[in-house]
Amino acid sequence: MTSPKAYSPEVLLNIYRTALKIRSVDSGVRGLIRSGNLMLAMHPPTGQEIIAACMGECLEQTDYLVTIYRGLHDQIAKGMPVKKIVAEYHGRVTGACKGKGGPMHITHRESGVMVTTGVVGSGMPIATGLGWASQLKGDNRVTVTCFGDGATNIGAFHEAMNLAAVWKLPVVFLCQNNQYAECTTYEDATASKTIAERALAYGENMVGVSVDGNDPESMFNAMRKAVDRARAGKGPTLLEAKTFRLSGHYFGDPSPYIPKEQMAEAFANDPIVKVREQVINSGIATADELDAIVTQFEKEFEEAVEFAKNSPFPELSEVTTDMYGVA
Amino acid sequence: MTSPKAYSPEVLLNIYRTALKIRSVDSGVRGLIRSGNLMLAMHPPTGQEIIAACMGECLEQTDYLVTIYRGLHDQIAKGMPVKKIVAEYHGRVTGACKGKGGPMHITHRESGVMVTTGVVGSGMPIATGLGWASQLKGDNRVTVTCFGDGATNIGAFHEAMNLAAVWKLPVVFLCQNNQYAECTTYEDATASKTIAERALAYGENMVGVSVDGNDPESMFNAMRKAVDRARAGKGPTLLEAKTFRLSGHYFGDPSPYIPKEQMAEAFANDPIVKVREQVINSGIATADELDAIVTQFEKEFEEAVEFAKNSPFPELSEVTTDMYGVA
Amino acid sequence: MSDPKMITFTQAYTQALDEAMAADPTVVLLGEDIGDKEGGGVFKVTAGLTQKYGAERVRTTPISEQAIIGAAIGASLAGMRPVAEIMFMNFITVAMDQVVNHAAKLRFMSGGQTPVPITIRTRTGAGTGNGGQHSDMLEAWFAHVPGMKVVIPSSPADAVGLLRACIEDDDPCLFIEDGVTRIVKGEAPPANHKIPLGKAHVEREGSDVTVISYGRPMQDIRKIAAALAEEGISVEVIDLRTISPLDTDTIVNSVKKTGRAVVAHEAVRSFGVGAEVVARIQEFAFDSLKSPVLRVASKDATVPFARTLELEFLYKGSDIEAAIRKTLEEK
Amino acid sequence: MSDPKMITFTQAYTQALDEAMAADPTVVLLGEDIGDKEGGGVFKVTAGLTQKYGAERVRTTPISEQAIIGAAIGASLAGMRPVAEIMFMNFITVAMDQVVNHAAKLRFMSGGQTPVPITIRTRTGAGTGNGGQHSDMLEAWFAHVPGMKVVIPSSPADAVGLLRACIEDDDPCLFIEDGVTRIVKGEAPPANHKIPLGKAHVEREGSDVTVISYGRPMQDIRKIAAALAEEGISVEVIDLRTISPLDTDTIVNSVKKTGRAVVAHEAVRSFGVGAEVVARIQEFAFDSLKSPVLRVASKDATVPFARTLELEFLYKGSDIEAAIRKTLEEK
Ligand SMILES: Cc1ncc(C[n+]2csc(CCOP(=O)(O)OP(=O)(O)O)c2C)c(N)n1
Ligand SMILES: Cc1ncc(C[n+]2csc(CCOP(=O)(O)OP(=O)(O)O)c2C)c(N)n1
Ligand SMILES: [Mg+2]
Ligand SMILES: [Mg+2]
Repeated sequence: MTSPKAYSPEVLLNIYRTALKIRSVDSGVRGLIRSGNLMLAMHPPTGQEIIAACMGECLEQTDYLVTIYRGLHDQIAKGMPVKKIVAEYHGRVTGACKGKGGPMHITHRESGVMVTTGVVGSGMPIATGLGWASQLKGDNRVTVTCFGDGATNIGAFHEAMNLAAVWKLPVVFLCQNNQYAECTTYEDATASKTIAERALAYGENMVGVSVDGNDPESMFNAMRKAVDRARAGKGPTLLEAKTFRLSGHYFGDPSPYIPKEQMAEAFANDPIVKVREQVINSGIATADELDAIVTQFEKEFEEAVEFAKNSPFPELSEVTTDMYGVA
Repeated sequence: MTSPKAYSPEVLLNIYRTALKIRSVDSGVRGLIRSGNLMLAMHPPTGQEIIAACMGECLEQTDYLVTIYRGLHDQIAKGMPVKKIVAEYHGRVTGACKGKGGPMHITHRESGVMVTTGVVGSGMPIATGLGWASQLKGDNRVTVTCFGDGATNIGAFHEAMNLAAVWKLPVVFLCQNNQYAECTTYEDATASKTIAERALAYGENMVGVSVDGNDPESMFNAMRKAVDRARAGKGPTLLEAKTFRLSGHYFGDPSPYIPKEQMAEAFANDPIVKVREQVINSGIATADELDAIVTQFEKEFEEAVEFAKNSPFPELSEVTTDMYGVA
Repeated sequence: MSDPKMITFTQAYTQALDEAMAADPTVVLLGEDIGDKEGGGVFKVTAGLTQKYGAERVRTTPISEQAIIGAAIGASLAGMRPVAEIMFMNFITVAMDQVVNHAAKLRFMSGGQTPVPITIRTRTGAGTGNGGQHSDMLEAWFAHVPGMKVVIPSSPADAVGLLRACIEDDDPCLFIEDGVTRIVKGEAPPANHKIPLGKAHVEREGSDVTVISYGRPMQDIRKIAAALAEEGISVEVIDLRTISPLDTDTIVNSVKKTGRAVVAHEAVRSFGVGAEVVARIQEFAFDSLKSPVLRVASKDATVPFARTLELEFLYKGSDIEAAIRKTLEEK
Repeated sequence: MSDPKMITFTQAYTQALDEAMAADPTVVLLGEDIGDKEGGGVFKVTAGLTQKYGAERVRTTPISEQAIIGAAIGASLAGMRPVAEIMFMNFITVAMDQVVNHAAKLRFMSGGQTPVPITIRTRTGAGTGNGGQHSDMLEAWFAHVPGMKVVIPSSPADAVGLLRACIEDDDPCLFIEDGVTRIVKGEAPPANHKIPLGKAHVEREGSDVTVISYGRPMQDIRKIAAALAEEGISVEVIDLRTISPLDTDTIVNSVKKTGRAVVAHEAVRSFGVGAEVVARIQEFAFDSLKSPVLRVASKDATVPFARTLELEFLYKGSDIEAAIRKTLEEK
């Protein structure tokens, strides 16, 4: 166990550093698309960085992550090398999946990034299986499965939650409630007031918690508790992290369905700006130090892009490898 | 509206009469199978008659029912002619579905029996659609969808409940909790303490209620309330009716997985016996009158069997009718 | 005469829905993000319809594909004609039970009491860099389910006519839209254009070889047939339009005439629609066949992400041309 | 020598699971009602295994097919070899997303990092009066999904060997059991019997006509071939064993020799496995074919309930014999 137990200024700085890293890659990729240097269907995690950073801070490298198409932040927070992601986005053989998966299907075993799915809700049943394996082996690993608010309306969510509760699996269900499912508001699709209260349908083994996901302290503490609970064999948690998607559903989506004021307010509360103040106020780092970190991440991103661009495309024969192949 | 508003001895007698009818058909069919006169995969509703009878008592003919393989009681309570069911069981052209559906797939439009499904959970989404149509047309109909305790663990349940709540549909979700899903106990498969509390995951539009389904008064009152609520456009109800399956999962299942004492206790509480006392005590009917009713139903069943046996089998060409057909 | 009006596939779908809703008040739409409040659908097919027909008839749903198809079925049993949108075809996998065990079977199992007049619109196709979970062509599955009708248009005008026919049909219809060519244009059809289901369309008559296809490859085939005509090779081109029920007669009669055939589709080769077409041709036109019927299809693989691989995966127009030439080589 | 031991199909499945669990501690089972507490599964295949290997390795699940397959996938990513039971094949429709979009694709999409060594056992077949929602043969769907292996045994001994091979295989395997013949007996195989996947089995050599099939119809075909041999008709019989990947070579080489072929399966005819077999034969053995390859299959319909209709729906042994004779008539 190397992840920190209690919240502290050091933890805050770690979280913020990870959030900055995520933002730099996110902005960088969006920049590449905008400038026509990369063709990509991308679902930006903009505004959801603190959640992922807190998650990463509470996990071990050996823990498992199952995430979704909007997963860049989760993957980085779980420790994936940026260049593996960027090269994958470029469809190069040096990418995490040799260019075969793409942004919606990132896997990186070494970092514990086991599945990224493009199908809403489908990661959750798979996460129960990873948790089941840990329970069988007694290997003390925790599985986190990330998904959105909209995903809690699909059947797979329900089946996975029930199974995890009945089998008391070491799984954290991390719902990143960004208030929209594509273009549909939370209220128009989701009958419950909060996501956390959906835990009530799964008895005592399942705990439901709702926090401000953009606040590092609340988010870290809730995540810490959920992870500890899972690791101690006490059962799963449904952790609702409230946030906002500071972007369209996909990059390029003009989001006409989001009221202008709501968007403006959300931008005014951009966690990257807000938490910067917290970090500086805590005295753990100065503005200059933070700027230096940003510069460093920007440089790393540029290097990752160079790495990707200089990497070869996969051999065409890769189309029929990594499967049994039907000749 | 012709169904009675308030519980009364007359209502009790109606309920009991329907329950007796169900039991007589149920016993009759089991007798035919036992004696080798009918080959059938049958899922007896034995012990669950009062629930269905109360449901029937609260519905209009024009209301819709969606039920499951264990649906004989529901179909009779909804008003299906017994001979249509018995002829279908015999695979005759005079059966409800011309012998093409069979016991797990009974439809009878005139009685509002819209779907009987053999797939666990699948009736619920269809019921939301029937409810949606009623809402669109303003035709004041209510849809009841029946299912078991085990069915509340499948994804379709969750999706249908959420949709019904968000759209405030006139649907009653009637869970007949007989404590077993095939051979698996409630506790081994279902994380929540009660089924009714699962309603908590669907906000204010959805109400959850749990009652003793074998007690006519509680069951009638709960059903009445749920149906009235739906008809008034106030939204769906998840109504859990607690009961016990006085039979194996299918006829012929020796149920080694049910503890002997549990089975013995359940038989001691057979609602057909218990409610008989209630009826007699209420003064609405004498023992002799009830016996006469039973005799009458037994006769009707025999007539239905005769009708079925004297009916022709469907033409072989029926294999490719009632579908577009691919010649 | 002025140039005919040109419309995109997307406009064609919208036109069909619009006309159907105008003509029949029982036509209702449901699906994720389809309402005007949500911007009229991710692909904008339903944009403007809420304004025209009201939010009651254009219902945005939660992300609940089982409930979407189930609700469509239920509403159809009560006399509506719902058109359900499944955003990408790969997501219909979560609703297969409703489609296969219920929509396709309820009419049969009820002995004819309850037809299920629903239309399921969905979208798919490789070539947009979406990778393995957003690109599959799964029409062969549904064609293997008796009771389902499966329809794929190859031009905007056909899209209008076939979608209208699906909506009016009493059987459950799966209507598959191509994601790659959605802004390709074609001539607009007249108002209330309807094309009968179950009939293949001989688009071009020819005498040397029959090419049978549907959907996106038709756009390649039209060009190839025209180019080969210049060389004196006469290609008969058949657009299936309806995959199931399959119009055996039109196919077989053509091959009896030409003696040679190529079947092309985007779906992966093995166990695809092409196999069924070949099987029927060889059974019913055996004596006329001068060379083996060839299939052109995408490779038996998961759709890869990298552009280079995605192109390598996909069937190619040049494969179709090569197959045509190959059938002509023998004898 | 004493008579060989005879076992039923059901006993064969149990034997394979038992041997696999004994040989490899990562083999775990999950499914509805499968534990001894629940009586060892509705079909008793897993009876006794809890007692032998513990309730940790034999897990009864809620009725949650998506979670069952998802949990199997997840556990397999973490190094287990789960065997999931889907009680009836029609219920796999609710889990198609997990099977198709995930199990079949994760190895490919991860660039080889995460194979999914799961086995899905399921049971189906018409003939038991269960009607439309418990009887479908859907193997063609899965064969059309690159990445999936699809296996159907035709004897208890093959059942043991093929199921063992599925469990040891690194790809997701769908293993389909026939519900009608589950108590039919055959010779027991020796301990630890394994049969390689992807290879068809020439069960009987012959020179006049090749009959290709798998699963239940093989039991008809064996008798028919023996009876025809008495008449001097020499039938070569191929049992596919693995439907996908399909062993083209064995099929094609046989038909090159015999010049005639019949393909038989229980699934409905159109867009079924038979079509693919025909398509490959006519492509690769065209010049050898003396008559059209004929297909025998069940009718394109929902499986009806009434016994009379169910029999009318089903393929028949006599259809197979008639098809064989018909292929021999021509030329
Ligand atoms: C089963 C399924 N249905 C529909 C989609 C299309 N889709 C992709 S993302 C999305 C919205 C998901 O919303 P949410 O769960 O809140 O996650 P977010 O995108 O907001 O992070 C939808 C409907 C899908 N990928 N899978
Ligand atoms: C999707 C699906 N999975 C499994 C089955 C097999 N099966 C039939 S009935 C049943 C148990 C259902 O239990 P419950 O919902 O409690 O209803 P009950 O039979 O007790 O009335 C199961 C697992 C099925 N029919 N459908
Ligand atoms: Mg969201
Ligand atoms: Mg039950």
